[in-house]
Amino acid sequence: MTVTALVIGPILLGFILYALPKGADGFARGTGIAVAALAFLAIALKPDAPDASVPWLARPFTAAFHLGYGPISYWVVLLLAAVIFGGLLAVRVPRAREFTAQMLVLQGAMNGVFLAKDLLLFALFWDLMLIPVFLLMLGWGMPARGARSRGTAAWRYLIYNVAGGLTLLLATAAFGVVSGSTDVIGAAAATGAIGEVWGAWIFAGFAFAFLVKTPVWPLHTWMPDTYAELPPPVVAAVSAVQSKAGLYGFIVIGLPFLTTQMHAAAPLMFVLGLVALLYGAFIALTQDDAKRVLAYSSLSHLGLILIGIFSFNPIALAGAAVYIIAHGLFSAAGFLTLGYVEEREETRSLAHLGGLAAENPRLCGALLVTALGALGLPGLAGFAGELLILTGVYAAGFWWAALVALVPIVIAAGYMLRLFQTIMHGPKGADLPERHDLTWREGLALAPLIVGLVLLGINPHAVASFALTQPTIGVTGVAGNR
Amino acid sequence: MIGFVLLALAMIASALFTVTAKKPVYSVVGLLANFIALAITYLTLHAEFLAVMQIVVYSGAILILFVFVIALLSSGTKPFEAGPNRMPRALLPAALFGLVGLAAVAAAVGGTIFVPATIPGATGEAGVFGSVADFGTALFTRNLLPFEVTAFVLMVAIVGVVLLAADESPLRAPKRAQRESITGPREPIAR
Amino acid sequence: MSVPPGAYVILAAVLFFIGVVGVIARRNPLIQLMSIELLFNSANLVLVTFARVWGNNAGHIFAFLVITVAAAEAAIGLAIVVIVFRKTRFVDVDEVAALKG
Amino acid sequence: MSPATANFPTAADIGALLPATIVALTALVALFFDLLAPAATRRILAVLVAAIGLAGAGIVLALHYGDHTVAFDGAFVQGGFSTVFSEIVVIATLATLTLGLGVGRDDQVAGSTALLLWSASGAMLMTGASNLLTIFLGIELLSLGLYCLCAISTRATAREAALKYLILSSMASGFLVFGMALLFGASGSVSLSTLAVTQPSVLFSLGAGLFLVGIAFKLSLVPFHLWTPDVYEGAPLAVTAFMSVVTKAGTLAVLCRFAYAALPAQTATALLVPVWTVAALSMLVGNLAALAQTDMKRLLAYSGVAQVGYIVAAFAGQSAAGVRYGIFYLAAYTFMNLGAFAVVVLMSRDADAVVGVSRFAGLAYRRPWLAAAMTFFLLGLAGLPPTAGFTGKILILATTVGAGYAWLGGVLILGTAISIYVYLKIVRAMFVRVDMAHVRDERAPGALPWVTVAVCAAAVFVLGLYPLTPSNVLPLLH
Amino acid sequence: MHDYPLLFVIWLFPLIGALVLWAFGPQLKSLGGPIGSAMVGVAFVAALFAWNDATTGAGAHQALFAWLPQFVFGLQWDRISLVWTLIITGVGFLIHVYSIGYMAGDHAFARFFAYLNFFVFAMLTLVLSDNFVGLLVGWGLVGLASYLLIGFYFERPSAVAASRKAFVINVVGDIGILYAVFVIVAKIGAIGYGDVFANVAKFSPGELFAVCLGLFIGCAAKSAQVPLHTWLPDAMEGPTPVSALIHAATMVTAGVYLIARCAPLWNASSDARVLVGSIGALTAITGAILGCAQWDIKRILAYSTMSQIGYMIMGVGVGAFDAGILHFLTHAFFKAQLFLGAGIIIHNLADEQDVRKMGGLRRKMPFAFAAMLIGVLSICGIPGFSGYFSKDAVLSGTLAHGHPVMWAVGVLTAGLTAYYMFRMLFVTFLGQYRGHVDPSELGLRHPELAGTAHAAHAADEHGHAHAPAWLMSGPVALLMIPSVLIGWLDLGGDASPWGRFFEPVFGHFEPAAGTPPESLTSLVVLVLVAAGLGIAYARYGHPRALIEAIPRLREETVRMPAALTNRFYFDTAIDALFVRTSFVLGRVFGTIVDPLAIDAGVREAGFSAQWLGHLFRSFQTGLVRAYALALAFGAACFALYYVMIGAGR
Repeated sequence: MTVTALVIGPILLGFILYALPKGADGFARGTGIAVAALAFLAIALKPDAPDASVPWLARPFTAAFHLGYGPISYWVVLLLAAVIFGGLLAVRVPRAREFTAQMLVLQGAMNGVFLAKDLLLFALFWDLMLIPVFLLMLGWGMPARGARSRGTAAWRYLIYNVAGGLTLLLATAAFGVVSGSTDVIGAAAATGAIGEVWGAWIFAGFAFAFLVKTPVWPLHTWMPDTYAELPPPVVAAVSAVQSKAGLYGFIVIGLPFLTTQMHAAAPLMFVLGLVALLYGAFIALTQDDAKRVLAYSSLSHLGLILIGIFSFNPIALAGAAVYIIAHGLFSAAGFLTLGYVEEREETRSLAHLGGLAAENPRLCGALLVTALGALGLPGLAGFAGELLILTGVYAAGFWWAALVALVPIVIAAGYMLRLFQTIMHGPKGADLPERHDLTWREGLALAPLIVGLVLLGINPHAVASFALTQPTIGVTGVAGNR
Repeated sequence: MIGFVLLALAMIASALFTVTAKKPVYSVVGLLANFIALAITYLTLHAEFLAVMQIVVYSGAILILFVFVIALLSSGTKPFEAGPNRMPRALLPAALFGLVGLAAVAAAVGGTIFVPATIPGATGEAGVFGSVADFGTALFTRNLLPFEVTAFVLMVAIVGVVLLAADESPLRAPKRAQRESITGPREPIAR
Repeated sequence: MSVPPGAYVILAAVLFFIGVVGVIARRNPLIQLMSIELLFNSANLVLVTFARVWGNNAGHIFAFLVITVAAAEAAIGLAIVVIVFRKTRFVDVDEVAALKG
Repeated sequence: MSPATANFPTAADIGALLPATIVALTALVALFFDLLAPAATRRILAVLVAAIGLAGAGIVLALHYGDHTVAFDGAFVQGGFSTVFSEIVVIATLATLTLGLGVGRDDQVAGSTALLLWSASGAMLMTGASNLLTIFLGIELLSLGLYCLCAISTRATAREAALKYLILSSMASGFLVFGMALLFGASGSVSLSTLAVTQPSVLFSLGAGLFLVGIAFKLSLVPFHLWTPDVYEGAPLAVTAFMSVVTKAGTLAVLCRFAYAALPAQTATALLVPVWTVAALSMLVGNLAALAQTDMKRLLAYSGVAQVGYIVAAFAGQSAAGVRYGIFYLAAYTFMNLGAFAVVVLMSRDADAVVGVSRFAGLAYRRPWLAAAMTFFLLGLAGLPPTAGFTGKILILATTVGAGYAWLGGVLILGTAISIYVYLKIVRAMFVRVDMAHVRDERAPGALPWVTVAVCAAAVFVLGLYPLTPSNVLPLLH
Repeated sequence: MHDYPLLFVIWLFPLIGALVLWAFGPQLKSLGGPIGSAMVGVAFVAALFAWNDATTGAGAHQALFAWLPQFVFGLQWDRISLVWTLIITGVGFLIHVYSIGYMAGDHAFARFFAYLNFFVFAMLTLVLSDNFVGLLVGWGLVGLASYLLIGFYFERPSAVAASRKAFVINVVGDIGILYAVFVIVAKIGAIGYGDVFANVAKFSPGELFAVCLGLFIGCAAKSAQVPLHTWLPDAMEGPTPVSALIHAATMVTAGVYLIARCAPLWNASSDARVLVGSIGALTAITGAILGCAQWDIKRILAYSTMSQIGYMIMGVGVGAFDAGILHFLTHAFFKAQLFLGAGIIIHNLADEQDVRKMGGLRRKMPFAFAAMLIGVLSICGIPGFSGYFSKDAVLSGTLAHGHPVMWAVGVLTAGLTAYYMFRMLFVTFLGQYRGHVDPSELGLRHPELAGTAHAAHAADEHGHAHAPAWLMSGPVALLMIPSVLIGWLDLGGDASPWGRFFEPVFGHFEPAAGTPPESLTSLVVLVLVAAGLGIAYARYGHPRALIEAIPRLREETVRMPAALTNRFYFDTAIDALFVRTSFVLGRVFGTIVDPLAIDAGVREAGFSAQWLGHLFRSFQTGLVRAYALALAFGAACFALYYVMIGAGR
């Protein structure tokens, strides 16, 4: 019941809000915030909500509207609720009614992706969640000064991701035909259910979709533009949650059902992940658009998670799970904070920004915590993730990968401090308007994320424990006898 | 055999004349010749009723229609003048493709042996294969459905032509035009 | 029957061929329509031939229907030709190419 | 089969043919009422009569649903999938009526409506036609009406469309009939069931080939599609909508029956390869060509080319499932397409307007609901959730892949990828913020198309998501 | 081991203080200082109370939580933790108090103390943790604290740059330790000190060296060992008390702590001992040489710190752990005292830091002079002062462990130390006050000095609402006592209380036969120290030298060799090798590879799709005959195929 409501509720409400008369902006915004908050409470208070399942297709393969919490997805939807809540609470946009409506639809769709226990349903929501982002970018996009015209970025976002979505579709159909059912996510891993012949193609289909969505080098070029142009609440949601869909897919679909193919692809994935790791870090070092710095840092960090997943080591897997949430927390907080900065100073070019700390200590604090979380300050969630992933990768025998992966940690310190200090420190930038410090709304929006960052850093076990239990241990067992 | 060859030559010649003639009127004549030859061929094939139909319907109705329209259109100042040819080299590929098709048919025919059924009785005898009686029985029993459908096909033709024609006559008041549509110009087709 | 049926079919094919070329090569809509009539007639010839071969008068029925349809088609076609070309200066299908792309 | 054994049609025969008959006769009723009706009410009256007739036919069909009658000595089959195809035809015709209340001026409406109904009855005849004569007559009855309907407009382009349609379609009919003649020659019979047991020969395969040329033309599969955009663009809006669905429905039924029931088992696979090929071509070329279009009707025409490609792909391998999913997608396409057309109608003064894609600029900020509906339909056509288009695509993919035609599935995906550009280009236009100054916004006089929009949207959504599998709805193929 | 909640008091009180001050700083205003000091004081007292529990047996332990089964956290309370905790909280407390005076009136008064408290908390985390990951956490947090405090005056670009540099270099150290953790977990599967040290045998020599190397990279970055030392001099951008606490007394000695803590590993790996010992020696001499070339009083002290830490690392590196720790202890006191003394001077001279512009301060600030003098005597190892004992212990330790070269370097360094420390003392306190002499006459062209001094003026000219003097002099006075006396603990070698204190931890070490006696070391050192002192006096202290001080200083400034002014080009090299390279790579990737190489493919695909679209469009000529032709073409193709199929059968 709860899970169904989590998916259907926001979408329905979204359409209802869309139907409201023009004037109802304030009301719509309030409703949106309330819905997000309710969702958050519902998830947090009822972690053991039962699955909901309604039969769907019977031929050519069985499929069902099957929704339910999984070990990772539970935390992801919780995170998403927090992000949406914060985004709607903090940021004021024109035409708030339509905006809120589409945000809610987005939330519902993403919840669907992560709660779907049926592959077909997963694919359905996967494609569905692209649409609101596309529309939001068209209607509320904020291109940087001198950037290409609005719509270009939206276009790239859509083309890339729909291409991925289609291969996902094909792979899903093939999976269904071959295995007879798509209602498999979270079920006992029937390793070898997919034959060698089909497996390769099916895995290719899934992998392409997942890599595009994450994104992983070299399929990432849609991402910086998109992140830079999306309005803060949306980019927070997209970078925090949507970008995890691919990695999540690797974990819940790849590991249990396409194990052999995953192992076959591991070397390639390691290379891609490492390249992304370094590549993103280096570029982040030199970007002038603050949001693009974060975007490229995401590219780097997600590459790390990819490595963690493909090392088939329980510790690394645990780390991946932790880092999935951790990255969600600090990237969401980061984009929101940068949103505040841009809202105040009407620019996000590091060349123009500077010295805000003197007037806005609270804003400075928020950005500092975010930056520290992103650069993996020991004690925060990011560090826990990094440490576990790399330890696992090293223990799994990929010592070289672990060594290479250490370098970006230093670079991360470089670009994150560059970002933070250029905005906040130094002499006050010229022709920057004087603005009030963080409002309580904005603070409240960030609070859950920052608290989460600390708590998860102290106790990653909550998120990671599943990795040390069945069935993934079986998978790593396979990895073991390599 | 000789007869067939003569007929074939006549048909091909008339057909060629039809498609190559300068003026549509000549084409009509050519087509008429072609139809007549075809009708005769039908007779050699035990299809006397069809031969009659061929003459009556085609030569009687359709060709007259063509003439009618030619007359209607050439009421203009410069009848049937053609503009610049925008596909001057269309003939060659057309012929090429056509020949391919022709070759295909030839191959198909060459590849099969036909054992013609023996028909009791000669053409013109009552009740024999292809006679009116034989044809009628078939038409009104097993093939009643197609026959009924043709009625509607003709209805479509009538109403359609009337609509188009009515559309063409700006002088006529709409109401009367509609009246006409049911009663008026049925002649061209009914004839 | 003395003449081999194949001969009839090939004859029909030739007529058909002529018809097709006529439609493509001629620009006068009326002649194009007549070429189309040729197509139908060649088909009819084949039908009648095979009706004779199999001794099955379904072929005759079919040919009859084709004739009827051809009549209707000619009627409508001519009507359309009239309304299209009444006002135009040339009676030439190459002149009506406003729709393209 | 000598005349002696011939039997006059029985009540069963008539009953089987009843739906088509009702539709055909309704046309006469409409014409008759039109004589008596006062000028003011002719339009509404004609449409009303037609609607009632169609509704009746629809109900009768629904009653027929599931049963299976071979009527007129095997000339016509009622039941099986023909019922569903007929239903689609009826629904599409009804929808067409709501778009701008018939075609043409007041004094033409009765006639045009009659033609519409006769065309529809022709299509319904095709759905059940199981011998060559019936197929031929059905196709012609359908086409003849459409030639005229295309021309019913004061625009020169409409007449041009009619002329092109007439010449090309007649030529294609020529090929069709010639092919039928050869088939008759090879089998000595005109009934499909006999064809299926004939000894394969060159004559037979050539006949089948020419027959399929005709069919491919009516389905406007590449390379026989060239007429489609011109005719769709020229014809009045309502007629285009009608053509885009009804012609396809009828012809698909014929193709389906021919592919499944009329081919000798040992040669069927080889004989159908060209069909899958042209289907694949259509998916690619249709979508690519649609990329460059600026006129809405034209764009939908090309998209139609591609969509038919998808449906035909479903029949690949003649799997029993394939026909179900093909029909399912056809139904989905019907609703999505008609819905889109209804939106276009709502954006134009009358049912005979030309609508450029540019007219959609910023629509979301002027008429959000219309934009939402259009977005929904376009998403459906693009095969994105939550629409029947998505489900249909999944099913077609599954069945083609399952039937061993994975390459066809791949092409389908590729085509869909291209089509995303096509459809979402319009969505983008609708949602990008523009200055409304230079956008001229027209509105349809009546609100009737809204009904179509609503119904179609509901249908697309429900077909897409409701736990309903086509295999539950459609009886097995007879 | 039973839980020991008292540790929470020691550990968490500073954190509570930090949070309170951070949250309510603006409201608390001037109360911030006392509160912050009190929190640290409480921790100090608690630590004193807990003394016995640390010294009895293996000490006390407090379990915390577990990340994963492999990663269990806890607090550990033994002799090593005890020593460090006492220094951190004790010296920390004094410096807190001092800061109340020093920072009085600063606009971010409370924030400063929040940071200081946070630092103490982080440092305690580092030394109390019972496992490597916990240590790493503390390691990173102290880095953060030092970053925040170096960049405390964030309006100064120089301060911002310095803080970033410090942080990044420290992260380099962090990944070193991270790497060690990989190896440990992969090999032993646990991170607790106890488990690791119990299983040292499991490591192959290579792995063991790898672990030690990783750990030492961490130490090098944190304890400013060559070549990762470049951040330490820049770190003097921070307020003076910060320099005293973090960059002299406590944080920079974390490396010493780590190596002492990991004694079992070092004992097992001779390669590691050589490596660490020699790096320490190298650092000691480098720091000393560079110390001779500085004019900024705080930088002189910074380089001396670096040099002294070199001693400590050398000591613990070669295995003379207790000696190294002793030197850390004494250094913590006298170096803190030196910094605080310097702080008094800087404070009273309105943030003037250039010794050339001082001079003759002996009469102006007698107290400061006394403080500095004692500190200098102690650091130079004048017999009787604490530095003497610890330095000798370290040096003789190296000799005893059989590293004569290191010994020689260390002895040489001792002489240099005497020279540059007294140089500082004389130039600062003797002669005439040169504050209002035109800088050009002194040959002042030192960019960063000019930068800091002026920016400093700009930063807090209102920083001189002079707080009661005792707040600053009191702590200094208190520090004098240990900086003189603490060394005596070591009187008597192994029998000394110090030796006995650490015997249970490091065991008893019997030097190889034939090693020269400790007295020899003392003698040599004394001679060299005397020499250094003499030279310094001749150049800067002698009455004749004092008369012509100004031209002399100018000459020296101008003639200073470039290698020294550029600090042996360490910064230049690092900048060129790593920093610039990264930025270049980033630009190449971001402006060339991304848009042109990767994106191009996609864009081309899009374009070609459009192009094909137009191509197909162009087929639509609108000519009905063309369409008919296409129809015929298609039909021909079909016919061809079907005839073939038919014939093929």
